[in-house]
Amino acid sequence: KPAAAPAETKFKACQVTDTGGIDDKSFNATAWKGVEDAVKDLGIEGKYLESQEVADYEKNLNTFIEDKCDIIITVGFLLGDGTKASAEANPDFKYSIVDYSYDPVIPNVVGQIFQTDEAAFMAGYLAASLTKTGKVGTFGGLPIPTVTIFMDGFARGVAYYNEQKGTSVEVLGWDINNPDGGLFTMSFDDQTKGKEFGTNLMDEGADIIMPVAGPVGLGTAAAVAERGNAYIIGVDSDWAVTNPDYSKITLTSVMKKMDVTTFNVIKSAKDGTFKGGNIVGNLANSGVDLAPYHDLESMVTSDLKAELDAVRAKLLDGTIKLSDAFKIK
Amino acid sequence: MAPVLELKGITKRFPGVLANDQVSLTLNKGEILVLLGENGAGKTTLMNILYGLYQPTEGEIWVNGKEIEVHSPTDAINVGIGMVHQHFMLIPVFSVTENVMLGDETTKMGGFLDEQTAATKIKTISEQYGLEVDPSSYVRDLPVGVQQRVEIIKLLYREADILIFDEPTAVLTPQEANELFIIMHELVKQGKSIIFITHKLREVMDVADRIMVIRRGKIVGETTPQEADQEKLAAMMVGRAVELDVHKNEAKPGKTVIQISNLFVLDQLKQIAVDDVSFEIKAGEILGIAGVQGNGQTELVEAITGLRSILTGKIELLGEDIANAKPRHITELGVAHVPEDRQKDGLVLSFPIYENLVLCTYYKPPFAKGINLNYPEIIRSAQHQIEDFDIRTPSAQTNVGSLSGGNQQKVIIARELSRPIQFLVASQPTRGLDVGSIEYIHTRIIQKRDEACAIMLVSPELDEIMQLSDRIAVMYRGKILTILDANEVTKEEIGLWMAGITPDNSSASKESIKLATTDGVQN
Amino acid sequence: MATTVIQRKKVETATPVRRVVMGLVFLALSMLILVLFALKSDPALKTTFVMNPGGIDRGLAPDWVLPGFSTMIVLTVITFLAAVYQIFVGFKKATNVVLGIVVALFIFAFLAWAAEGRSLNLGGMLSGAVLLSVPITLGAFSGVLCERSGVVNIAIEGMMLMGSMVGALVGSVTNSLLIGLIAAILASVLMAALHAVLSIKYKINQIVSGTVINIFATGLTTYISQKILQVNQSLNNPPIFPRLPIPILADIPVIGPILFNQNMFVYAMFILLAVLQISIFKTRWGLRLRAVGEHPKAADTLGINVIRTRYMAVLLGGAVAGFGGAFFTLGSVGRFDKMMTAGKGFIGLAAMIFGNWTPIGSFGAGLLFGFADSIATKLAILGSYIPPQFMSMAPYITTMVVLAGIVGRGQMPAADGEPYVKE
Amino acid sequence: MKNETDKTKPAVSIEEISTNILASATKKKSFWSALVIPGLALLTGLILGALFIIVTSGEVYSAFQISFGSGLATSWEIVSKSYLALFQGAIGNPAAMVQALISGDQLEIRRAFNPFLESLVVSTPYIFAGLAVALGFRAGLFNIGVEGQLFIGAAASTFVGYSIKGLPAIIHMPLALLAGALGGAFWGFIPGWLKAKTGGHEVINTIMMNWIAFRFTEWLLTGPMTRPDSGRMPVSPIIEKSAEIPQFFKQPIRFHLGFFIALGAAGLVYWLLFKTTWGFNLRTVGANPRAAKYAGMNIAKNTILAMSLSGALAGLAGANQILAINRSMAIGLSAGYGYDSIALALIGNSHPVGVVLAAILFGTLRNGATRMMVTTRIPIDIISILQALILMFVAAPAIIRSIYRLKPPKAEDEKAAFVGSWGGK
Ligand SMILES: Nc1ncnc2c1ncn2[C@@H]1O[C@H](COP(=O)(O)OP(=O)(O)OP(=O)(O)O)[C@@H](O)[C@H]1O
Ligand SMILES: Nc1ncnc2c1ncn2[C@@H]1O[C@H](COP(=O)(O)OP(=O)(O)OP(=O)(O)O)[C@@H](O)[C@H]1O
Ligand SMILES: [Mg+2]
Ligand SMILES: [Mg+2]
Repeated sequence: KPAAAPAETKFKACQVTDTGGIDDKSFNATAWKGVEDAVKDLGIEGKYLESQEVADYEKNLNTFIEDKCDIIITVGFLLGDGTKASAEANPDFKYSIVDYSYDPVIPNVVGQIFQTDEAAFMAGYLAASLTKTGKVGTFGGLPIPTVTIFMDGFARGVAYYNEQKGTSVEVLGWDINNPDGGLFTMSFDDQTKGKEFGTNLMDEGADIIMPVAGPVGLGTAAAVAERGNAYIIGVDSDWAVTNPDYSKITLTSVMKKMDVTTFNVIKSAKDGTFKGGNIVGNLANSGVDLAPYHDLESMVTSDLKAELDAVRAKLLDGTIKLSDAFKIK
Repeated sequence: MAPVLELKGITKRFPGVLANDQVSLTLNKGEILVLLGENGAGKTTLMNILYGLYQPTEGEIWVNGKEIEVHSPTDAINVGIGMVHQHFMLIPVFSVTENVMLGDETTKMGGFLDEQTAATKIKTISEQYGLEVDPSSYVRDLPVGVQQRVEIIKLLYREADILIFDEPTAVLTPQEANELFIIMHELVKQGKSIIFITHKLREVMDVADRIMVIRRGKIVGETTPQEADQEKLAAMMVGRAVELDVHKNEAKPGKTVIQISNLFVLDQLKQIAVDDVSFEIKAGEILGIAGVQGNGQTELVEAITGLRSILTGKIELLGEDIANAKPRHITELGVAHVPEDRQKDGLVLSFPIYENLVLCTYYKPPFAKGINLNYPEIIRSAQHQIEDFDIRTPSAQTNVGSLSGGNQQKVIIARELSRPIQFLVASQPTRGLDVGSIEYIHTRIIQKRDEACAIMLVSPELDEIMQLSDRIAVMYRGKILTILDANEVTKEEIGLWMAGITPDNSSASKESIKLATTDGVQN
Repeated sequence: MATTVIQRKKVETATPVRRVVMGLVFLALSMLILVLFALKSDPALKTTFVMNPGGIDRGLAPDWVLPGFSTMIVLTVITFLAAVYQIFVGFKKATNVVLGIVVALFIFAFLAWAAEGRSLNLGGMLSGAVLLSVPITLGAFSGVLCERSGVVNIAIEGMMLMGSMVGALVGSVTNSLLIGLIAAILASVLMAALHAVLSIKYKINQIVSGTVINIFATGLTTYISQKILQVNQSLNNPPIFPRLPIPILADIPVIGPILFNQNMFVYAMFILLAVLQISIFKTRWGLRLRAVGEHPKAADTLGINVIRTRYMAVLLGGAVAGFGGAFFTLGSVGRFDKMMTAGKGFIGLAAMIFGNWTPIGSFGAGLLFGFADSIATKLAILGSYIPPQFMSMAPYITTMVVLAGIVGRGQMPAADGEPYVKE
Repeated sequence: MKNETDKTKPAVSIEEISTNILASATKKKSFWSALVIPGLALLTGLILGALFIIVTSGEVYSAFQISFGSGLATSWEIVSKSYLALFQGAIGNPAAMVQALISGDQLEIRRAFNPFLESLVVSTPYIFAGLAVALGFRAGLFNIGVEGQLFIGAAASTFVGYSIKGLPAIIHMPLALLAGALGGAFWGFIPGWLKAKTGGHEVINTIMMNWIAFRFTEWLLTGPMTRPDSGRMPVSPIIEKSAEIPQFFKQPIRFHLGFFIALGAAGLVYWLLFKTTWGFNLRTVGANPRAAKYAGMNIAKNTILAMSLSGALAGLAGANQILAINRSMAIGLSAGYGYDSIALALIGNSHPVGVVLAAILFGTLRNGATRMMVTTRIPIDIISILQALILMFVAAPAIIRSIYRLKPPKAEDEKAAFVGSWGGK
């Protein structure tokens, strides 16, 4: 029987999830992947605590303080207040929060934020150029900024394509002129709802769909796989890798590389190079990006790839402007 | 020839109660054996053992000379035993056919109900024994008398030869009871044998071939109607001499307490239930409302006590119009109400006695101070009433649900009579009770009358109406047909009125008789 | 033959007030069609209703192209006439039916307006409504079975959750739809058996027992999901029941694609509907079941085994709930995630009560719910200015309004919830 | 019993009355014997939970492959480690407590004694929510809508908490609590009113109202109540200091006044239900509506009142979480208090004292599970399994009695006040 390693000596990275839980197929899971990567590559110890409700955040943070964790990873804007309070009360501890930032910065917290709409824009452009029906679709889990930033970037990518090509590809589920509307499942659990939405979008003619609702999107993938003739665009991670069953219908994914940034923060803490502040993941630093096309590589012609590269360049140099509402300062 | 049924040394012990103690009896073919006993004597228990609902602690059951084991009703049914239970075992939302065939269904195509065939069989049975009933009607729509026929048909449908009737007349009107006796005689004529349970002495004298008296679980004697009279039976049953007649003084009517004029009331189905009713009751007199159940008495009582809104008309209590007033307001004006269905309307079974005793007065001093209940006072007063009204209970804390029926009724009587009242509405106040309890409650009601209270007594029991009332109003199809002086009228006359027959047009209303007595008229 | 009930005079019930109020409701709806839709629509535009759900190639029907403005004017006139008739004469007993029709016309006008100048897949919407109603209806059937025998079942959610988890797990391990489905049913039956033992044998309050099951199933499925299914994707990857067009029937235009080109669960729902409705009300088994739920003592005196009947009913109810649970994983998305029944069991419970403890009523309630849900989704896709949170309240509000407005007090089995004590 | 009946006159003295009252108050049982069944239920639940943990642990299987002994050893190790963590997380680590006291370090002492106090913190919303369900049961109503009422109450108290500025705490905090109660009451009032006026079933309507409440608060949080500059994150502004329910100790102890407010609410509910005319009305309407009508009580009014009061208690659960702990409202407000509270009310026999005890049990278990999750990675959902088992054993003591071969009780205990089915009768 393997003897338990002397835990005290190990560097400890500890994650507090938000109420989505560790298996949310979204930021909690992706950040946790960063911790697990660090466990593998850096030989540290990784722990997590799930929160079932808002009141658990403070308690879970306290538990990790008592546990003397070397770095505490929190996930999501819901933990914003809690992380700040805990960091200020425990200046000797190091923190990093995913999807949130502080202004002014807190010296012992690294905020990880993502200009996701840049990558989503490219996904929109790609979708617009590949649709056969002239309609693409998207929907979200809840109408919150971390979700709608995907939808908005996606829709702007389509609009840009229309502008360039004089086409009129339609986006179902999000209207950049009506940010109060949009199509939402109002749940990150109800996969049958994801399936229903996927079916509905296809019924209305969409043949490329980007679901931004964690595991609910897998319901959409099931709908698409069942019907055929349509594709999905994954979000957060590379779905062709994380959900290989659906790799045949996954055109690409809008990756938000929280695992990479989390890994890097842990590494810096272990190396002693940790420095509070905000890190922004964007196209420029590959913190957000389009995933490879994998099985569907053949659909994307080299001309289209070239066009996408041009779009990327314009996003990078600021020629293409995205919504101010989502702009990270 | 062996008797059709023999019980030998049956003993049944419930935790703490010896319900049957070495009971032996025999039933011969074609006879009506009456099992007479007070409430709680153990009659139902004995029959439930015979019918397989309870297992005896000791004893043997022999049918047609063979010992049998009865572990469930199925066993009993198989040897030809059938039972009409004290509380009807009918399902209100089922049709007559469904109720009758249940458990012994005729089916077609392997499992589908064949109601047609069953209905035909029911028709045949009802013609053979004169048990008229419409197989397709729903039981909930039937008057109790007809429901009872359905119960009997259930037995005959299963070809039972030994029929047990457990207090079948408790819920019947005199006419319906007479009907039943005719049917029973018809049954024995056709070779059935009957055990008939009752504690109504008059009935015993009318129908019995043989009488067995049971007291506290033991058979205390056997006799026949020829050898015994009512006084003797009562003494055997109770174990002491019982006063069967009610003694009361001449009424001294005072001022008018309640005056009802041209009252119309609707029932649930928005049909006219009380049809242009007018009467008055004076202080110190009892007005009996006679009538077959279902002729609007329930709605009349509910209208007077504020439980049902009226269509038009006037109800004046001491000059104040209380039509459509709130029940509480009416109560506060000094009206007491003993409801028809004590368990459903009059009591909260899961509450202790002391809370039930203040159900109508809990919010007033001395029981409440502001919104605080004064429990010490409530319990003290309950203790008094338990003593005053002879409520037999281990304590005031006992839940009313675990009291016997008679004592439950006494709780209601205690509550209603022990506050200052001007007007008492008593609806079937002695339903289902034994002689002892009836005697007690009757005395109380008379006593209240003599204290100058106006009393409206609603009862389908003609005996009760005759004994207590000073004047008798007969209610028929929502109308008060007549109001008679109790001293100048005979039971037979009232019976005719109840059937809707007015003395001058008796020949013209044959049709009405049918409707009124709610049964296919036999004679 | 003699009448058995004392005859009483019937008094006119429909008070003129109610008649006029209903009429005014009709009138209001009519005016709303005029003001909200007709007057705001562009007479030049047409609305296209696509009658074929996507991905279907049989039983196709041509699109239905309507001139939006004229349609709405016609609808205004029809509803206006209904209102006038109701106010001055009254539809009497048919009032509720007419109300339903007027509301349906209103919704239709709304759709015609919302999709003006565009197209809307009406076939898809209806087919979606049917699909959405499946788990709700199956849940309600489970409830009907249990409660008709006198055992309250608030554990439908827990049983379905259990079924969906085990279905996914076993379906993945065996890679067999059939075994997965059977396992789902058995798992739920096991929960039902616990419910039965607790409430029939131990006679504990049936709400308590149901609550035990719900909490237990939630905890167990989440626990197993987290500890086993999520860390090992190959254990959470069952096959899915494919779409299964029924020959001939699937070729009927409009109806075919909506009703006869679905997956097995939809057909099973219809078959169960027929089987349950008939067997509960027309067979010996059903008669005894209902007797036990109405008056167990009476049933007992007639030699019916109350206890056994109740066990059977609860176990069958469990099987139906497990089947409904399997819909989520094996019939829909092909994987399990925690809490994935998302309250459908509770809505099924509501549908059962709403449907007056009958299979047909439950189905109607389930369909109503699915329909409201489906319309809300459609409108959100078309782009509506109503916030999405309010759109998704539609099914809940519809249920409450219908419950308050049309359906009166239900007739539940008289002995529902009461343990049977023999001695 | 029959002997009693034969007495000609039940002569009863005042002494007998008072002993009767006392006897029924203490249920003729000593305090400890009343705890036997719940105690054994807890024990049995834990044993079954342990079996469950073993069965679902991969390590155990591999250990059993080595040898039976090592399998047993591993099983024991996993279970003991888990339950030790559960205990330490829920109550505390006695050794650490002693050590902290010796060291005299304030922070260490607070940390050592925190687990126990934290359990009470977690119990607090359970108390409110359990009372809400229990009150409904007593009035014959099955309120499945506690969760939604909790959300609305939280939203209302949050709004009062942040939007009103400059009030003294002595006014602001109670005002915010009151707002929570009113919010919940309003959400309970609607199904109550519908039941009274249209006969619409409260079970259906409260289920529907839950969903509507979730959607509605989501809308509030991304719209009218969103935190300025947050980019419309579904988080409200932080409440004013003056609206906070004060905590008694410094960080990390979160123990707060809310716990005592909850106890106060339990006392109030007890008084209301069992000592006042209002409670008498509610209980009568719940136990027998027809008798209530006969007694001149207004059934509609009492139904509405009961649902509103139940909603108010649920609203207080939400307000408590906001004002004492969260200090702002966000989605993910509740860990299912509304649903767990049904179990709570049932375990507590719908009696306020029972509810408080059951709530503390639930809170303690859930609090301890956090530490168990960190040390052993056992999913926190094990707690639900334990809760279900305990509820089952408490509700069916016959099972416990047959396991432990206890004597059956002399007389059936007082029946609990529940809604047996759909409350339609
Ligand atoms: N299930 C039971 N458990 C315990 N005691 C019982 C039970 N059933 C009846 N008893 C007791 O047995 C005795 C006989 O009851 P039984 O019902 O047989 O009387 P009865 O003669 O039919 O009276 P009634 O005239 O009221 O119908 C009663 O004292 C009652 O207390
Ligand atoms: N099933 C039962 N279980 C326990 N006790 C019972 C049961 N049935 C009846 N009893 C008890 O038996 C006693 C007598 O009940 P029963 O209804 O037979 O009274 P009774 O003799 O008919 O009285 P009354 O003349 O007042 O109607 C009551 O004290 C009641 O508590
Ligand atoms: Mg009796
Ligand atoms: Mg009897």
